[in-house]
Amino acid sequence: MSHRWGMAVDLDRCTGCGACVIACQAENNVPTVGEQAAQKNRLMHWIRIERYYESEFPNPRVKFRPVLCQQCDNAPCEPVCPTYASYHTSEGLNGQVYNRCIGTRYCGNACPYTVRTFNFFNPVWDKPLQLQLNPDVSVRPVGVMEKCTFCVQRIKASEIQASAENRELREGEPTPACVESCGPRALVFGDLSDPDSEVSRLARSPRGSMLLGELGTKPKITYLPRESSDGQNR
Amino acid sequence: MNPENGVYVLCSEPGSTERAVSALLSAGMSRSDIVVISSVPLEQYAQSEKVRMPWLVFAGAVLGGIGGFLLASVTQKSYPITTGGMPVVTLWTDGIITYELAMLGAILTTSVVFLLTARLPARNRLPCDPQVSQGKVMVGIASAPDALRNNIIERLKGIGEIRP
Amino acid sequence: MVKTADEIQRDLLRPVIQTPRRAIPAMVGLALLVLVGFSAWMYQVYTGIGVAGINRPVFWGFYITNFVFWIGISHAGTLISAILRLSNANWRRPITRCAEVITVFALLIGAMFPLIHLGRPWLAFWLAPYPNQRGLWPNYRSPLLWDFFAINTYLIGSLIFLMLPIIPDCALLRDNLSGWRSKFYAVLCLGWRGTQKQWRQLEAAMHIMAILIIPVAVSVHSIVSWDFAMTPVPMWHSTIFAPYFVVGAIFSGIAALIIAMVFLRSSLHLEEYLNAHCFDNLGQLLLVMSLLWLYFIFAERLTTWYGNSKSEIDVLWLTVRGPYRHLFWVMVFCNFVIPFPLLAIKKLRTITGTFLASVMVVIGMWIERYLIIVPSLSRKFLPYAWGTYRPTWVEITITGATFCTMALLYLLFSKLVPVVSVWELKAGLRE
Amino acid sequence: MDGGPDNRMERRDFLKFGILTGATATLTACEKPAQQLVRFVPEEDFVPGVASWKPSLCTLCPAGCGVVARIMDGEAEVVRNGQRGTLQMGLAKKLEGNPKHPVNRGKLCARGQAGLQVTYHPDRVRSPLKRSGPRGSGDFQEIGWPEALSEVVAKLEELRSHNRPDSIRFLTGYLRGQSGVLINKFLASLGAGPALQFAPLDEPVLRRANLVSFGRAALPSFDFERSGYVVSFGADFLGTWNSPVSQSIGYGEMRRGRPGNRGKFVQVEQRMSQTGANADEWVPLPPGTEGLLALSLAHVIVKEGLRPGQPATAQSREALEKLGNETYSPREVANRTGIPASRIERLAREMAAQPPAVALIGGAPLAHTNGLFNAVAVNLLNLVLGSIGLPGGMFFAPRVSTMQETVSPNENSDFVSQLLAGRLEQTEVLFLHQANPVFSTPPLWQVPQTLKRIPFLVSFSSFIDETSVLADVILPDHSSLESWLDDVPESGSSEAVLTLAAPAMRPLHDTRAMPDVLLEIAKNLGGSVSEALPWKTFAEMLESSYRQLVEAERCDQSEGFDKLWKKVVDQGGWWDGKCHVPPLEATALSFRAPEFVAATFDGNEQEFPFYFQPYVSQAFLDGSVAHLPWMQELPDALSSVTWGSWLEVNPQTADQLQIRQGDLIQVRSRHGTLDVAAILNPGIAFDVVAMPMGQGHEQFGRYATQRGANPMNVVAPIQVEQVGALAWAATRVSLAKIGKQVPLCVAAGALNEKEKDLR
Repeated sequence: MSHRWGMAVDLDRCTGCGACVIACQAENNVPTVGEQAAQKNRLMHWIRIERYYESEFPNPRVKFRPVLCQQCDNAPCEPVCPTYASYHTSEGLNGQVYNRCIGTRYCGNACPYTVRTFNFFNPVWDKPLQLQLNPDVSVRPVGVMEKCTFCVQRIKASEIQASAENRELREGEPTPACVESCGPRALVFGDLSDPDSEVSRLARSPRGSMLLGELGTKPKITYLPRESSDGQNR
Repeated sequence: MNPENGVYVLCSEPGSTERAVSALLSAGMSRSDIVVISSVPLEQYAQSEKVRMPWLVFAGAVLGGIGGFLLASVTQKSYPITTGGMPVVTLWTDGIITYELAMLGAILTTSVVFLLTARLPARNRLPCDPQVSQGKVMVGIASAPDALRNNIIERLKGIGEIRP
Repeated sequence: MVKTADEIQRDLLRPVIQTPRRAIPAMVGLALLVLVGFSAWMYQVYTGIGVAGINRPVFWGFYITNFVFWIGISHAGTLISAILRLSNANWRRPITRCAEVITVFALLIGAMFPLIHLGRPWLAFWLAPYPNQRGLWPNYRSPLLWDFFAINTYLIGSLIFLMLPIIPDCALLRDNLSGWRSKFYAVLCLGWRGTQKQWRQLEAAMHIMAILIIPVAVSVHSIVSWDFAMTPVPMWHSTIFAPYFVVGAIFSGIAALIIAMVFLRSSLHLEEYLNAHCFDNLGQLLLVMSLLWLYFIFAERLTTWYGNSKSEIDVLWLTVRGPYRHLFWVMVFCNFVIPFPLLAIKKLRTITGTFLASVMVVIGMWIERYLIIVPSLSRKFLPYAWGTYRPTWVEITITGATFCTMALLYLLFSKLVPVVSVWELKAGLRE
Repeated sequence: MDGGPDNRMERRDFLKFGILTGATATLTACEKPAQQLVRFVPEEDFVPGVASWKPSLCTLCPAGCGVVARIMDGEAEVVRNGQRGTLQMGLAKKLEGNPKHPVNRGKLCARGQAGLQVTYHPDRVRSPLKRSGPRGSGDFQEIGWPEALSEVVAKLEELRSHNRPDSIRFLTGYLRGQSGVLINKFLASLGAGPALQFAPLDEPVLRRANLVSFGRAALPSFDFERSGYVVSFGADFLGTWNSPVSQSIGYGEMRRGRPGNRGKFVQVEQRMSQTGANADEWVPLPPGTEGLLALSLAHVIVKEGLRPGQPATAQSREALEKLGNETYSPREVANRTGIPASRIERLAREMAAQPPAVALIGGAPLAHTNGLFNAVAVNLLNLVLGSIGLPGGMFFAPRVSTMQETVSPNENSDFVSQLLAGRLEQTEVLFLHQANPVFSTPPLWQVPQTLKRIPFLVSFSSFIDETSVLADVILPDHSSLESWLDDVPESGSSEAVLTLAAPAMRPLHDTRAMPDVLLEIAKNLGGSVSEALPWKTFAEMLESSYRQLVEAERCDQSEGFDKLWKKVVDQGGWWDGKCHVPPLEATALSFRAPEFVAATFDGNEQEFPFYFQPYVSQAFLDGSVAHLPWMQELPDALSSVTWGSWLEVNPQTADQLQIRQGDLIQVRSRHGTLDVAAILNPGIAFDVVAMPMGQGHEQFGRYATQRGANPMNVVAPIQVEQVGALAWAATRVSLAKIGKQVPLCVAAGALNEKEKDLR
């Protein structure tokens, strides 16, 4: 049976430590762009931790929110691509075929979460840093859009492994790099088509909500908000 | 018919054009044989034959539209692409392609029909006289039957200079 | 005073028969500027699209602005001349051709920009549906594909619409020139003689073309607007966009036409033909469009403001009050506040008046396109991902070069073919 | 995985052959060096394209997390006995937490994962270097290992012959595990003094306090999984402090691990840290008064008899009586801290009502002049809360008797006190290892000048940094992935843990592991020295140490030592698997009653209106990982800045000074100035300015050099009373606009999520 990969983000666990950001960068050969590009808002991270101040000193409140591709069931990025570079995979992921991309950047505009990144130049790794590149993930050339894939290479690997041992996938496999690294287990990944998986249970939680759900994009990521405490300066 | 048989008269002012035409008629030529060449359209001498252009254009539009629809829908099917259950063909968007190609069909038909009916590009079947561009009007017969030839020339004398 | 057919012919053919002084240096100068722009583009292709100022989230900037702008300009022509032909307005005769020329060239330039803005321009042909080994077929759900078809149709259509009435004038040139030039035009005129049959077919064809070209033009700019309206981006995702864009397009188109006419009449001594009467009429048209434009932008902003959804209101205030407010109010002044009196008051609706108004409108409309594209992108839904946009020298150079391209092409054309249709003017005398 | 000896023999021949053909090839090939590369014969067996995971150890911070490295084959440019060439070898592609490791349980922080880039860093020292220019010029020339070693040996010989072994010193960061043992054994055998230690991230004040309170100079561990209430006094325990990964894991469980029972978390600090940002309640107070608040909370709990039963010794009873003292009554403390008495009482009652409650302290509160008071006060609060050595409370990780855990420096081995006592003056040879004191000490301590006065400096550094640039000889160490490692995590685990790692991959460059180099030097010195260090390699030493361990711990040896050794190597360490929170021995609760001492600050309030608070940066720690591009480009949790450093100013304060975000500010203290860009931070007190440590390197690879500013340039050289550690949070500064805007890389497009920014 086909899977429906999804994620749950428990903001009450997330500490904003940034481990997921580097985990993703290392796993997916996401280039570092350097200072000049960073000044121009050209960071390439596939997952970012949004930081929002909600009030000021002496009672500052901060909200952290990891934002990655929401793998929408009804993704605005897909239909607008003239060359089917961004398309819907049979497992419901928002795929991105780098070789088909001609760089209209239309998908980037259409995505309400601004989680698609663009190769404004050819990526460079000062030798011998290129040795760190993950052979399972292609390196993207200039002019190509890229985005979070839910570590599709890991998904495929464990599916192949499972079929080799002719068994179903177990809970906890596959695991994207970001989820793997998350200390407080704020990120939970799994198969939404299996009602008993942890992610399904969290997705059903009354705390759960979708990011920008009102846009009708039907994201596959559920956000569980942080418990707001009353205890400020009674 | 060979160009040598053509008989024409150059008229400098509207009146003479009128006389030339009547002269040819009286010489027994039918209106449809008479050729009036001018540097601007002269409605009164235009043969009142049917213009079928609109119908042809409409046909062209229909063809273009059908072509557009097939291009958009059928050919997509012939290139199977994984879309995870997302539609490949949507009528709404095919509508746009269909529309654009229908208009293209109409436009192309128009120009083609024009070229055909106006016999363009043309071999030099008819004489070409720079004076026409100076505003003169050339009236005559594309190919005069040898029997009538001299008679016609007779009648046209005095209206203007005769060609060839 | 009314000119005779011969005078008309002499005046109008003069620029073609003997090259006007100052034309050659002007052409060379423009050509150089175009070359500069082109090399800037090549530099971008070589180094990577990153040399432009675009970033995340502002993935579209100057290039798409220019695309919309030039496609808008292209509505000048054809639409005006088509409408005027159908309504058989006599004052159309001297201006139809200048208008149609603008259309063709503006379209060519506008259609360049989607290529220029691509991340991998060398793969642009993947947009075209043709049997291929990639096992790929373009996605007809993408508005860019619609653009591809609409622009092609419009380009072919307006080209034919321009060429048909040129044929008899080429015949004229054939007869008025000698040597190779005469032969050259003999080829161009396809052996046109001027029999009444030909004349009749020509007029019939032009009539049908005029009917066809109008809906095409409308569809083209509607589709350009849908490039934006189809995405859930604040203040893009709006049903008003199609008509809004079409009106804007005609608006800027007329302005461009007026500017072109002013240059033509002075440089080619066509004062008697492109006379105050034409400008007065066009001025009134421009006035109507200006009011329509105001109506549309008001309707658009009112709905947004009243709807008061967070993301949309963010963008609205960003443009009206925020960092973009200066541009916004410049736009309002250029598109309405200044043109309105110039065009509304009969005394001011002189050639200079309409010219000034038109320059304002062209500037204003360019800014409008910019303000439609950039602020919305820089303020999408998640504030953490908000950004800003600043163009680089590459974008500015290329943009500037396209205006030179327009001027150059226009100059070359006016040297090749009488920019005022001789036979139509002559025919006009008889009424 | 290597085949039998004969097989290996065969390989070596291949290798020779490979080089030969390569050489001949170069003779025929044209002169381009690229074409002179030799292709070596692979040294190991691997299935192309198939990944294997090998255990290793993260050495970037003292937490000592176990990691696993994903190894896949690849083409690398390497150096083998002096010859450059390409080699098909197993390469580390990704670092992740070791799932079996009790400290980080399969999780790993951002820095730990970026550790991969240390190995592949383009600016690594690729072969031994000899200084060719004046000290600090950075001019070095490559030399071979024999030459380098003979130089060092000669120097040592000379000193021993002149009978001045005491003039040989060794400076390192942490002395932990067998490498620590080896270093000290080496020094002892030479007759030199103990190794000097300099570790800015270490918490000497806390160690001292724990020694005072519990008789153990160790860092504490916490059982957050089972805590009901956590009060943290300035400790960034989710980001950088102590054992952040294990603490984060516990934190997550405390929040959501027990349905219906969400633990509450209160953070006490002046500048909202990444950890503070997660607090349910954030309590700002004047710097240096943290201890008072802690005691006041304890005071309330005792007064109102809310205290759960806890065995108490005579001293601790006496200490509790002292708590009754009015100085610690909420009213009094409210005056000093500005926190309403009602709030103090409320917090105290909440704590008592949600047991088990635990308090911890770290960071700035320990870096005030009265840091020791603050720390002891928090220990006392824990005593009052009854959270010591009990589930949900604080405890000390169990020890393995035979293994050397972190040696807390005494005044003979503490670099700073030795430095300030002028004891380094008569040093002739100084070995530098894993320490960059030039960068992490205030200029007034004159570390570079002192080092320059030492005739012979030997560095084991893999990078040219502010300290190693002064060295006469650099003997580049392997990266952690290339070498045998062992470590004894001091905290973060409730079971005894020893981490051990075999090399995850072969070395890339012409480098050697520091312990092996020491052993080789000893061999060359011969005599008593080589007798004292009988092992041929460090790996051998490790193995023998584990033999002792097996004896001492009376492990089941039914399947023989080799099996057990293999298991240890395969799983990346040894842990007893008995998971428990060990109760502290009775002696542990022998408190000395804390005497309140007020914090003093350098610089008067009128001239220097702002408290200057450096903090350990989320990306760079103390600056030791600033050279990794991934870290440079990781947006800071709160400021979201990349590729730079900044000064955090409260927006209201900024308004008064007409400072806008990005303005270049001159920060001036009595001891120095620095220029840095301003960032508006709504989470910082009006009279406090904060700045991340770690940037402003003079020398540290292409990604960190000359980037941002180093807060140490303004930090006053004053010390924590009774401890002597640098009180880096005890400086006052003034701000002045320079009138220049700096293009900061701020990732966040907005401060908040509402219609408009907060101000």
